Amino acid sequence: MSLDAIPIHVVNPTPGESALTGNAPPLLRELAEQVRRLLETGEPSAIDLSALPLTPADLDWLRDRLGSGEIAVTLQANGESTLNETACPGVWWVTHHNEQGAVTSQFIEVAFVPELVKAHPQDVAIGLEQLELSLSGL
Amino acid sequence: MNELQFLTWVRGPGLDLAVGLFLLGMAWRLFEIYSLGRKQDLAAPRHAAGASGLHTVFRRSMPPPGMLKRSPVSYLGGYIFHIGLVVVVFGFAPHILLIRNLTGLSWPGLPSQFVDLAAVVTMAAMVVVLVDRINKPVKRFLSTFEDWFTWMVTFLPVLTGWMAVQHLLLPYTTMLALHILSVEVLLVVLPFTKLLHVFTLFGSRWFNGKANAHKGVPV
Amino acid sequence: MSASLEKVTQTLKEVIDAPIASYFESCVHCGLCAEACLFYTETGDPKYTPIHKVEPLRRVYEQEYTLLGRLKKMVGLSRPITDEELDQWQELVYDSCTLCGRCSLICPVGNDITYMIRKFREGMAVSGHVPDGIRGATQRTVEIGGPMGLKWPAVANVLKKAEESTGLTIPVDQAGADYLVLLSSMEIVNYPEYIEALAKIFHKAGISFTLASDAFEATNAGIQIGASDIARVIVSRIVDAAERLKVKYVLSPECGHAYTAIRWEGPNLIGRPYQFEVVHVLEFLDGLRQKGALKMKDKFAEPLILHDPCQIVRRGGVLQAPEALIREVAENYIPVADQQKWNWCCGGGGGASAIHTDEAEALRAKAFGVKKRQIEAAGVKTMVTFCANCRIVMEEAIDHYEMDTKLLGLTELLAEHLED
Amino acid sequence: MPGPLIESLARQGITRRTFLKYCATLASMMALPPSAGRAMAEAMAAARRPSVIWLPFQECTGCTESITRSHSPTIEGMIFDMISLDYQETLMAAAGHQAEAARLDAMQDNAGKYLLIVDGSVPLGLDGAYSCIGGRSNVEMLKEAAQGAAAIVAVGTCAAFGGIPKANPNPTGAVPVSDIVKDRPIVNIPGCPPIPVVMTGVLAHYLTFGSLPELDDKGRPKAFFGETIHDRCYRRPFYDRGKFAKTFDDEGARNGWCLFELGCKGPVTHNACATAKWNGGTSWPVESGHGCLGCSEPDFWDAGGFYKALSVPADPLRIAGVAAAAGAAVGVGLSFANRAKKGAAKKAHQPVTLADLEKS
Repeated sequence: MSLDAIPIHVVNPTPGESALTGNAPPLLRELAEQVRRLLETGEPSAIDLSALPLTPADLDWLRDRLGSGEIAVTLQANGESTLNETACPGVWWVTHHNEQGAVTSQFIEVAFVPELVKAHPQDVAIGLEQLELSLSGL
Repeated sequence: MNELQFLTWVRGPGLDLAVGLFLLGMAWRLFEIYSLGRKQDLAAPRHAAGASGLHTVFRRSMPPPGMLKRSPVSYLGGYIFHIGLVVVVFGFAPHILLIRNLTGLSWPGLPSQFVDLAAVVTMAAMVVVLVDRINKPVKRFLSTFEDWFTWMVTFLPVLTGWMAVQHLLLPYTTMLALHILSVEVLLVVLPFTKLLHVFTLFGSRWFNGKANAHKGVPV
Repeated sequence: MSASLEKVTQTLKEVIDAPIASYFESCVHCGLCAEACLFYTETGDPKYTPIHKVEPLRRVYEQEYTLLGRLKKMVGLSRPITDEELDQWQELVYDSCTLCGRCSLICPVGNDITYMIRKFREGMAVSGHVPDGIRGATQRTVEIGGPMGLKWPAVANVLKKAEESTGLTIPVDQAGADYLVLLSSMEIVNYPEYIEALAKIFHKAGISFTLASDAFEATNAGIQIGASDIARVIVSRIVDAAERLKVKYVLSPECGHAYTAIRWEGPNLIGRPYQFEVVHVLEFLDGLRQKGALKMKDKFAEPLILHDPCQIVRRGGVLQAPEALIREVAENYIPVADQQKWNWCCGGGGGASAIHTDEAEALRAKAFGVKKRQIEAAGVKTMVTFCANCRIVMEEAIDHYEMDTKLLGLTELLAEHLED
Repeated sequence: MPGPLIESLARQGITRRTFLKYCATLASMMALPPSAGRAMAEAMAAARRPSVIWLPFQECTGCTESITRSHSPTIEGMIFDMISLDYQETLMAAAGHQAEAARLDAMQDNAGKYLLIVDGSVPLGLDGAYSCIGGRSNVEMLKEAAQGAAAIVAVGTCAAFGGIPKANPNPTGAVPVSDIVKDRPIVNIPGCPPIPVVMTGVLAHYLTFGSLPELDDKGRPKAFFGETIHDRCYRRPFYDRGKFAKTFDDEGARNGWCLFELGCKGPVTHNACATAKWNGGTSWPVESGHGCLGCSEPDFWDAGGFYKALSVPADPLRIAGVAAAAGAAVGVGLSFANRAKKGAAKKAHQPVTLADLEKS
């Protein structure tokens, strides 16, 4: 039996007016500040979208403003994660899903490369070991 | 006692006690007041259109000519806070649920945003009325402890109810419990203070209207 | 408790009834009644707030007839009334209340404060907390026959003069007449034209009337002072005469409280309905007008306003007749803003005009301010009324303010312009 | 002692990125700034495993079930790899004397440093005889274990607030941990059962920062218990519009309207169900059509009935009718007294004469 078979469903109380709360525009301003800081000091930062009172309409509005860039990274780690560059280079839209496909957290990350994309030195070292191991077999 | 126990107490034994004391007080007071009786008017009556006890019960809700201008704060403030109280008390869905539970009567509720606005307007009007009572020589002159006390007892349920809904100052549970408690205090003191006018004003208007209607004067 | 206080509480215990209880319980101290009272509006002194004038009555009610009040009295939360307090309240209950009834029309919870004051006066009267002026008037009414000490020979004299000037006979003690005509002392002394006017109208209409030599006085100081037992003695004279002469109607004169006394309080004082009807002279005249029996030869040309006496209009129910009649006789009638049942008192009703202390007279003059503004706003030089007491109170005030306003009695005005 | 956590995770096929992602989500749920996610990952990856002793008292094992049998067996369970769970009756292989010996050893070896987790309430009736382990009463064991604990985590409503065992009439004299231990920091993680991520969040916080998260006045982590179910409920707009399901199978119920009138305790219940959800984010009670029972609040069992709306009387009015009758009786009594008094005054009436008008 699928979930849809259960005759309980939620009708949006206000179809079509999943209204903008006005919380999104200040975020853009904060982002601009963070991008400026990235350029000046190289310090990355992030905004936790799930911690803010944003409606789906707000998120759509934000996504619309930021647009989409050239790079889209997909990470398969205990559910899918997407790290998409926006039209503004250095600003990344990061969405984590769990194994059931539900969004568990969502961030806008300001960095040259998102933290999660970078390889950790320790992991690189392990990778090198493996590489050397396979070299030695040649 | 934690706040949920507090809430459960005010919803349970507290409410029972308060409603009990209210009913006891009301029965006692109404008998006490209206059993004093009155003499039949032996003068030959004069009849006039619009003159009767019932007419006066309704007519007295409108400001007499010229009075709105003379005492705008009393009338406008009074209207706003009385109507506001009616909206908040009888329009808020949880209140209707309580009334349905106690009496079986029910009607559709108003949107909570509207009730919320009404509560704020009511409180503002009550504050204005209070300031007016402090400022106006006549009102100040007439005021006794009871006047300040009953203002407070009426204001607190609105304030606590609004603060509970708005999640202000205290956790919702505590605020809700305080809200219900303040209403219980209101219920208990109502029969024994000027708040009784909620009921006796109908009697008073009717007596006045009837006595004057006997003379053919619509008052 | 002193003997006099004992009397006060005993009496108040008798008069407190369900309406009074309901009124006190309903009062929310909103103070709007003050705005209805000319003694407050003209002085701005909060002590003249009508509901405050019955404060001792409230305490007696609370202490005698409510359980909580009895407990409060026991533990000292509710003070018993004192003689000094009643002395203090005498001014509030008599000097500064004319029983005009305006507050009773305005109270938002519907309290009939005038009714309460009338009842409170019962207690004040039995304990002697009454102004000398009203006490004197009451004594004269009981002992001599009228508040001004007028005796029948003097009245007969006035009647004779009226007969001479009109050439009509004025019947006295004539059994079987339709109307028993009552007069007020003030009319007899100050406005005998009223009698002439009335005689003319009766003769013209062909309606029989009579005066009673033992009941010519319509006024009743007993109800003003608030002593029902005395009021009963006074009103009984009229009832006895009317029933002895077997008249169909008793005609109440142009006097406010006389109308209230004979029309509304009388049957309740004697404890039974009358065997006759009481008609106010304006009702009588309006009846004639409606039948077409009141024809004017010409009209009074100058602009004028009407003063509605409280006890006849607001408290008496003669609402429509005065305006209908004034429109009949006046070419330039100007309605005022607060008229008919909303009219403002002359300042001297309810016995107040009988109080001649300096303070009371100064207060009355001050209270006249509201009428003065009405006259000035209308820009008229003539004011018509139909209560001899209102008329004399306002004449005094007009003198006091040195205004050039002329006051006329309505009946008299009608008679003057009546078709010959 | 095994090596750093990250290595054992790697051995189980959990990559660093998976762990980072988990920490980012965890930090988000705990309302920590985004940078804390990385700090957590760093700290936990390198953490030494603290000793944890888990004491089960008067409980139903639901809490253990909830936490260990989380829907996704990987990460939530992994957190337990960060700790050295030295005693957990339900999970441990040892039994009997061996188990008790393990507990005592852990307590001795890590005195003052171990974390004590308790689930279940502590019965005090009959000197604690209602619940014993190895012949020793819960209260005795708790006092003993608490002495050497760095902090205590009371898992589940029973341990935190007494829960169902403490419900009226509380036959065993059950009390929460905080009634007995007064001198150790206690974190309450109420819920029947509690949400697994809250448990892991507290552990992660402890491992990362070496301290307990910020708590409210009831000792609950503010990050998870700061708001009510009602505040975060997706059905809240229906409440605001006055649209309520009146029964469990009416149109309103089918349309997912607010369950307030069906007794939902969401407005007075502090928990994270509405945001964290259950079973790997599948659903939660209100989403599946049932009102919140308020299970994470103290004394929720005795809060006036699960199916009674908060604004209706918790109990039927019992004295109202009697009171009205009594009031009427008092009123009638007073009426007679008043009328008698008035009658007497009338009877004693002396006709008022002119002489009375003079002041005596």
